[in-house]
Amino acid sequence: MYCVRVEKVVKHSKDVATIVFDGILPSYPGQFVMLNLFGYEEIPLSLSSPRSVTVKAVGETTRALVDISPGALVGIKGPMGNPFTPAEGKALLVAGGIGIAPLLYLHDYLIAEGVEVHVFYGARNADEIVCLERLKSYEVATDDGSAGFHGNVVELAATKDLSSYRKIYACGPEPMLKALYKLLNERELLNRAEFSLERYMKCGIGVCGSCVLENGLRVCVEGPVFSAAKLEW
Amino acid sequence: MYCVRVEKVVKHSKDVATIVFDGILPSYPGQFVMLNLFGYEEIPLSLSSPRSVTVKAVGETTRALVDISPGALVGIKGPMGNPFTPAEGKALLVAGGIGIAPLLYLHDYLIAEGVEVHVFYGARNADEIVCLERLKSYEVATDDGSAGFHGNVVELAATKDLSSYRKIYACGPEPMLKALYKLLNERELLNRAEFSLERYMKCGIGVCGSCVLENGLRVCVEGPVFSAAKLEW
Amino acid sequence: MQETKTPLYIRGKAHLMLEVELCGLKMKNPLMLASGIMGSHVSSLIRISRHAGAVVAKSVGTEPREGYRNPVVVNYAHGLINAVGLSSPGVRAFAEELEKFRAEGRSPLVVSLFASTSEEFASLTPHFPMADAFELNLSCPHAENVGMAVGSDPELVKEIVAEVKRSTEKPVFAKLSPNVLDVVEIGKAAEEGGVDAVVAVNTVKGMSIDIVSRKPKLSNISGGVSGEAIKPIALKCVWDLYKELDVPVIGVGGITTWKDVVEFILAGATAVQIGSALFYSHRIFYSLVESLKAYTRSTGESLVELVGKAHTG
Amino acid sequence: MQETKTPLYIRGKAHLMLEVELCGLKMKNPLMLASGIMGSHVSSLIRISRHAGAVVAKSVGTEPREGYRNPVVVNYAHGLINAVGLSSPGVRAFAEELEKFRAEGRSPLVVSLFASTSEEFASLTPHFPMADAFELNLSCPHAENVGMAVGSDPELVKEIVAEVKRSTEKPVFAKLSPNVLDVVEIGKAAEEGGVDAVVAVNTVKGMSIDIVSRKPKLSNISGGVSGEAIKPIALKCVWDLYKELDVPVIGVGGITTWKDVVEFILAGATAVQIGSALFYSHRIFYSLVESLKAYTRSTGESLVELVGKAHTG
Repeated sequence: MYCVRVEKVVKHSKDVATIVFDGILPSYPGQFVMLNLFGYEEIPLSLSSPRSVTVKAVGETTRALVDISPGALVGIKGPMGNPFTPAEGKALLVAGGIGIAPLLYLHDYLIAEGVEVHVFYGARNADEIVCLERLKSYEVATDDGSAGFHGNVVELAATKDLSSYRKIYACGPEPMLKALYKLLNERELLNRAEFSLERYMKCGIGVCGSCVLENGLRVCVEGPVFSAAKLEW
Repeated sequence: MYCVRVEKVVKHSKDVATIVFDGILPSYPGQFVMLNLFGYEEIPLSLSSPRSVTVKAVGETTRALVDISPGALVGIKGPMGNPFTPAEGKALLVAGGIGIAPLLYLHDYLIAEGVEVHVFYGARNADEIVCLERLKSYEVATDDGSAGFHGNVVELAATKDLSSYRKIYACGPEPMLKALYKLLNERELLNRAEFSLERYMKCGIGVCGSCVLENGLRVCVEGPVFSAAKLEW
Repeated sequence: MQETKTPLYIRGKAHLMLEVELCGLKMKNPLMLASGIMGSHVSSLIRISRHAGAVVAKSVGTEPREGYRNPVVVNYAHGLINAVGLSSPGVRAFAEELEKFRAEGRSPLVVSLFASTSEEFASLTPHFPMADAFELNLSCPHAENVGMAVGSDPELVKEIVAEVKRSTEKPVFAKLSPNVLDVVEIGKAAEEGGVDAVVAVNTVKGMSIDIVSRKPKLSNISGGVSGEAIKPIALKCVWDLYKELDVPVIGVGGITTWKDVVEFILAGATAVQIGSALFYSHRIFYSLVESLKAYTRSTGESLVELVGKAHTG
Repeated sequence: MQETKTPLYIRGKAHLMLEVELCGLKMKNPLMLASGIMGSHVSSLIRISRHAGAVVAKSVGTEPREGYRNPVVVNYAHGLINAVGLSSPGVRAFAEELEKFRAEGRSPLVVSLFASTSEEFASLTPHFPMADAFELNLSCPHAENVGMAVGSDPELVKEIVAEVKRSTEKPVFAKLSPNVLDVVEIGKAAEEGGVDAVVAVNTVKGMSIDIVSRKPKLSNISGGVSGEAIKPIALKCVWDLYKELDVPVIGVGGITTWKDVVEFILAGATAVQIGSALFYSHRIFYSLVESLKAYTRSTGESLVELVGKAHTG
């Protein structure tokens, strides 16, 4: 563990903020850090850029982190985990809720690499949609129809021809990923897809076993990004 | 510590042998190893080539080592210590007794580098002169006059013009080195000289402090090769 | 011990070179997954059992237990320091979790138990019909009333082992702590209680402080050191226990390479446990097995022939 | 503690940032040479005293003692293992050796003593008029009848300290072993005996085996582990002793970088000892001093202000 200082906090909404560090963490999109909020807990967070995490307040620690003041020190382990693998040509990013975080990093990375990137971004309502200004080409879906497509993001994807995307990257709640898995399986596109998974995680470095999947693999070491085709869902 | 196997034992006399290992130890001339003769002791020995030590039986352990059988395993730490620094042009090697060991390695090394090497090699008597066949250009001195110059090796050196040697390397008993120091000091050649020193040594890695000199430096780490000019004798 | 000098691999029995029988457990190799590592879910235990000679599940007690807040593990250049705090779903839920091992596990399953009293220890064994053996955690260095708290008193250790032995016919191992004046004293107590093997050692008490935030890195302040740093410490315990005890010794502490495995076996370990090394490689069991096969081929000796060899060598 | 908030270096007193007073010893920095390292000859002690805040000589007993056969030290990737066996020229010869320190030493000299009884300990102090303090070796893990053999019994520790205190007016430090169930118990006993400071810790019992020759690497079979490997173990002892004792704690065990020094000070060490790190660099004291100066300049706090800060932080 080492310390970094919080340089800036960008509040996207009451519950979602991007915490910008005072230095770059050498990393690839899809990797995560174990962030230790002193006095609270150490939690896994996907990087939303080489120098930030984007967090939603869902518990005591994430609440405190969203409300953190610039200048505060936080402990960092990592960046760790397997990143997304790069694409060529056209790429699709499918985000559900705060699952947008690692995809923001991937988005910028792919654009810089000259990839043509499109994003499907779903959330419960318009208020939960954040950082749209960073995205070059996107369509939004909301469960309540308060913005964009009325329905979830997989339903949105189902209305489209996905065959032109050489790579499909997704991050979001597991039910969403499972629905997307089914859709891509039907369209025979599963081998183009990479999913970033979440599990309750303690150590983050592969020893405690908290985050193992049904296949015995660890989200923190063998993941968090997995080839969708290998998930046996 | 790691193990090497004795490949060959070359007996030069009843009491002096070269123990050849079954592999090369990456090293420079002047470096030593801590050799652990299992069942006996671990002792410091100068390398006489990248794959050998040349030993004189003076105690229980060295006696057993001189009489070791090919195929036996010995423990090795190192090579360690500061080596001789290379010369250009003409170099003089001054050896006293078993002090020839590191100078044999240096001799071959310098010859390979195109240096013109001459050796003054002194011993108590002709029986103690070994490995002459490895030397390209040499003069021998014996205390009893049984071979070469009658007298010690520094007395031999004193009869010569030493000013043409760009480097003077010496190894041997401390009284010999002190006499040589005096001679070179008188001739104002001290800054061309490097001496390899011996001290009772235990750990060989700089922590036990057994081998420290009067100036507080350790033979095993700051030596065994020292610039003669820095010795303050 | 092999009577004949013809190496097993020449007689087409290369796989036998690593085989070991430990208190009646037939193991394909002497490498066991150490308790606490990857041992909370049956899925990882099953996966690891493909290559490991045996797997030890994470310690379980009578009741669910949350463990400490994160951070519970920190790594440093020479190993790990952890204070997970014996987090566990409790005996019922964990027994259910492990049930699947019966059908899919590929090597013996050892269930690790923690408790505060001998009765509590003994009450746990009937819950685990799928277990091939039990390991008593007498050595966790950072939990109250359990682990070392019960494992540093020889009389209590003897009583616990005896009580557990009465509760089950399966082999019982006692996992010992190095944080005592004399590990042999505790090992002997376990032996007097009827233990089938001792496991040496659990982690060494330690901690780490972050100098920027000026706070201990673990939420529990201190924890147990594991990994390569403690290998010489564990090896010394194995050496001493092998010398003084009659029961087999299972070595654990910093074993990372095949050379470490051989070193522990030479010191007297019949089997070894691998824990922190999974931090470096999740294929550690596979790669150790392949390396050990190559090693036994090169020497022509099976691993069981090497147990304790450095004592007589 | 500094009352003013203007950093010392701004007030032209940069050298004060590292200064520490330890039981009346004025030290230019908190870095002490640990006993047993480079401490047999006065020439190396003098040389090291140029940069070290204090030096501790190698332990000396009443009689000359040869120590173990070589090999007495082995290194591994994470530290050293040694069993030198308290080799010593004996009290008379060593007192003579150290005499020269009086004129040429540049920092306080601590003389380390080993003995089997309190009387024997006390008989040694009058021989060393050049000593500024004494350190009692209650913790060497690999010698018979001395070191840990006398240092793991609280009653005996208390008695030894009390007896030595009666023999000298100089400060007396007790060097403790981590190879006990509870280092604080021993520390408290030393405190009750009137010790001026405790030194934590000596080496941890350990060993290493060469897998080719299949023999222990040390002639004594086992020895004590030092170096980076044991840093978390030593730090935990320092933390606990600082919390429970009133006397200053001197930290030792694996300190290699300036960060380690700060870590030990934050844990509660008033001073620290450096030993195995001399294996990595003979300029270690010089480079640590320069690094610590830079660190104190960056934070604006003197090192004494940091003692124990991680407890309250």
